[in-house]
Amino acid sequence: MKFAVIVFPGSNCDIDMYHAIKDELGEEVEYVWHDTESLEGYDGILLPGGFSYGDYLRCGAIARFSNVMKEVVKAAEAGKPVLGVCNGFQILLEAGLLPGAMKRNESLQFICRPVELKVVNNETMFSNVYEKDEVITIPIAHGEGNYYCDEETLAALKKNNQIVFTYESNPNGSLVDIAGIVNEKGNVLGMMPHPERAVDELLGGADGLKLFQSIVKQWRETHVVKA
Amino acid sequence: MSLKLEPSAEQIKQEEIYKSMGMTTEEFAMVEKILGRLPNYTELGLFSVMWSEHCSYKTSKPVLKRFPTTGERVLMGPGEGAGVVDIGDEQAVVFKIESHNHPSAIEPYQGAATGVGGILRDIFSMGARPIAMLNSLRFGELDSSARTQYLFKEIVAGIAGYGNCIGVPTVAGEIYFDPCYEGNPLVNAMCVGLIDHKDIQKGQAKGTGNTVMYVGAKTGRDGIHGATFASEELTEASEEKRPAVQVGDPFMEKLLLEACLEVVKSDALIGIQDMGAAGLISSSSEMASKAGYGIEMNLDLVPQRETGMTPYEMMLSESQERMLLVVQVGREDEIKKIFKKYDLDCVAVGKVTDDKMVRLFHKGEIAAEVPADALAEDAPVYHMPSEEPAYYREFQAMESKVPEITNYEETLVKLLKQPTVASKEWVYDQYDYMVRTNTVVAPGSDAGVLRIRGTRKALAMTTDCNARYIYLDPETGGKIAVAEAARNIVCSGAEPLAITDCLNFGNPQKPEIFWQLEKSADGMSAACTELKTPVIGGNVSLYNETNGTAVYPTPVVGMVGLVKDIDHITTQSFKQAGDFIYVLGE
Amino acid sequence: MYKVKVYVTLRESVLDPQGAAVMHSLHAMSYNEISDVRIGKYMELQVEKSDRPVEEVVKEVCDRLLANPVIEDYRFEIEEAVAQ
Amino acid sequence: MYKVKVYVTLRESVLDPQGAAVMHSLHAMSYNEISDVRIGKYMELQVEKSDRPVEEVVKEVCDRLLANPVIEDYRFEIEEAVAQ
Ligand SMILES: Nc1ncnc2c1ncn2[C@@H]1O[C@H](COP(=O)(O)OP(=O)(O)O)[C@@H](O)[C@H]1O
Repeated sequence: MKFAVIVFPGSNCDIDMYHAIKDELGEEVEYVWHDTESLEGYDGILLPGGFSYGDYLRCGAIARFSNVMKEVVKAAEAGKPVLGVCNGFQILLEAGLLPGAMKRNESLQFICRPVELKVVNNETMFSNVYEKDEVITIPIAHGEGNYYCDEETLAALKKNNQIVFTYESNPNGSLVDIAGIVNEKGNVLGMMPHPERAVDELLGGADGLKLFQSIVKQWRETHVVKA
Repeated sequence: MSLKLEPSAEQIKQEEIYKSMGMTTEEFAMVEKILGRLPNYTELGLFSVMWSEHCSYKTSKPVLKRFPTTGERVLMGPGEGAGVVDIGDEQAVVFKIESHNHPSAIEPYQGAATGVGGILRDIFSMGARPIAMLNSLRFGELDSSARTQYLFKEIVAGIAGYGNCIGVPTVAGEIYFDPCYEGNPLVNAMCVGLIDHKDIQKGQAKGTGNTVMYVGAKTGRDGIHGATFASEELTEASEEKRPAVQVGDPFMEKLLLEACLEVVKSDALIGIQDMGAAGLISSSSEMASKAGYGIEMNLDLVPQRETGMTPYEMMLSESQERMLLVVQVGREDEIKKIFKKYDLDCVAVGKVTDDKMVRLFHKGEIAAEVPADALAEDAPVYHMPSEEPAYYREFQAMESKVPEITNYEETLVKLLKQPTVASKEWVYDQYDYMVRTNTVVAPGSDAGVLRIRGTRKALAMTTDCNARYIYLDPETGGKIAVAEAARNIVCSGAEPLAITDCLNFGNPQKPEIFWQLEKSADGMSAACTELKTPVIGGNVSLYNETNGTAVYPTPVVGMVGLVKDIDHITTQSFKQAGDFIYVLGE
Repeated sequence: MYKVKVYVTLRESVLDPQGAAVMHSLHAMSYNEISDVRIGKYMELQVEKSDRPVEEVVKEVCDRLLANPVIEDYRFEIEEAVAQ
Repeated sequence: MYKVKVYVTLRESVLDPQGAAVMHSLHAMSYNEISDVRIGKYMELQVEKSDRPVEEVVKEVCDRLLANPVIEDYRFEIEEAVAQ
């Protein structure tokens, strides 16, 4: 499987994402600069964390107008897996690929620490290797991860089982403890915690690896002709 | 034109305008002698900043000479942007610590943020990729005033804001609270970078005819030092226009960082230097002087954020996120192409000359013409008188007394409640200490430890300084500071390599203060010699006083150590019940 | 040329963590007469004359970039300015 | 009760990285008629009547908390509002 890590000016978790895929997951991966016109040839699209365009105005607001975002939208429509982590999640929200918006953390402070998440939906292409309700530890590092949407949207998220990860202990004020959601089709996931930072025991844990393995598993099942 | 409002050379001399720029009559006479004529207003400005303590180390030079600065592994000692130490496999570690005390006292968020930005540029202008940040902070007692709490909160937020955005993990540091820092907090930031030997850059302007290029943010009127400009004489309401505080743009710096690290791979690049304190003039004159050449610049070409800037303002501006490059003539386009990818300004503003002069053109006229060495090298050096303070003699004469403890538990709880001793989680939770996924030991242990990807090696790093010890006995305290850092490194499983230091002291013109400075440097030197950890760079911040009272002498030590194998990394916590506990030492 | 002032505020139904924090500090400072604080953005744009009506341009820019309709409202004022 | 609108802007020569980034992006989106963007804060306060004149309270609050005089300027407007 071949992944693209989209690099926006100001992305800073691009390297982490790249190495998680290449070194720990063992799949193919390439960096793709924000002005690229085509994402053909990539099977999975990864939007890494960081501060695209300094997070000026609103997080992700400027990045979503990059050239490459038109291609990301196309890839999402074509059903390819699209994962946005942290700033990547914020960009997906601004681009309208996922519903809702981010507000500043309730504490108004940036928070960096490992947190516990519950896998509330293990039937997505991003979570199928986890157990249902499994509690995993993945680090967060953000100043604006306070997820918000209106009641109607929330009802829809619940009804379609779009909430994938919730915080065990809410760090930022996020609505109903939401840490990660998918789109209705289930192929676009946005999450504030950083699975790519949790792929190596040396750095404190590897609970994030299963997320990437889930993507690969699903892809193999649909794309690789069984012998 | 505001230029016309600048005082004439004669006026400067007669009305002693140089004094308002912090220059003495003797120093002014030296300038007159060097030039063989009176300096104009711009030239006076150049001398006044380049000969300021901050740029010239005119009072601290004799003290810094005492430090051991060489060693088997030292590839580059003090003098360049940062020191460089060999760590094997053709790799090296680059690090330096720097103060941003005064800006942080005025505008804590931006002061701290631009402190982080400045030290980062020192590291990547060497060609190194910054891999970690550390900081050492001092405040008044936390419960003493709302102002102290505000400073604490904002300074931490400023460090976090800049470091997190640019994506360099902040992995260690220290914080002390003491009444002596009430009016004058200390903000020292350290950056550690990693480099391959072949990429090490120097800030030099070599080769007649080569092109001088300006890259990064546009120049504005920010940071032209309050003490070094006579604003009222310039234009009315100019005060309004010249905030002494710079605002940092970490996004711009992230682009500059990535672009510079691409540029250093090009053999078209001859020299590169950060425009830090005293901006364009310090970078240009130092690059020329170091290489034994001169530099000519046309200031009309300098990218400007504001209109009507004078040569004086452009040369002294401390706008952030800028670099000066020297590039092989004819190959400018290769360099421009790299900066264009990041949407950064990259403009040829001048060329290297062979006459060792810094010559500035503005609107078709020569605005300044000064020997580069005179600015960068020939500042007067002062040997300050030094005197043992009375307080020290008193302390020495005192019986040492062991405090009586009746209830151990209560005393322990009390101690743990001291903000200086208590957990600093509230602080480091705001720092992204994991970004770039190399942080093996996060804040909360003895030293931060980062693995070096693709090798079995890791680097351990710490900042330490117990200023109360140094106040009580500067020489012993200086030794203790280095030894504490070394213990933190060793306890992490690393071998200490070298140190960088930031000497935060009061007014050196007071003999007692100068004595503290000398003695603590002696103590640090002795410990560094013994531990084979040379001083490869550092920074001096003097005049840390409020209402005539100095802060404790606070020579912060930043140390880096090498872990040969990641299997050797050790952390502070107890691992399992039943393990033996040993106490080492006396 | 026009000088355009744009005000972006959080929608009324959206809790404003920043406003809440500021109000909290104000009460801690004993400004008890202040009973509500909402924090938004104030932007000043300089817009040159072009073939499109300035209102149209500004509205489009607000809808597309300057405000996020999911949580924010905006309004703007346009003043004709003298070019310098 | 009063409704108070406070506008906080960066002082003229202070660098505005946000404004610069937004302008850059607007140009990338081909809004070339927009020649300058400065971004500040807009706050709405609700102030109850008290024994001190509202102007005095608001000015004090701006000086002490809402604006940072080292890099920012502010102005405000006071409207009498009907309590709901
Ligand atoms: N300003 C800071 N920035 C980052 N980490 C810090 C800072 N201050 C303290 N720490 C971290 O907190 C931990 C405890 O610090 P401290 O209370 O000073 O204890 P000690 O000096 O005994 O290690 C250390 O790991 C240190 O690196």
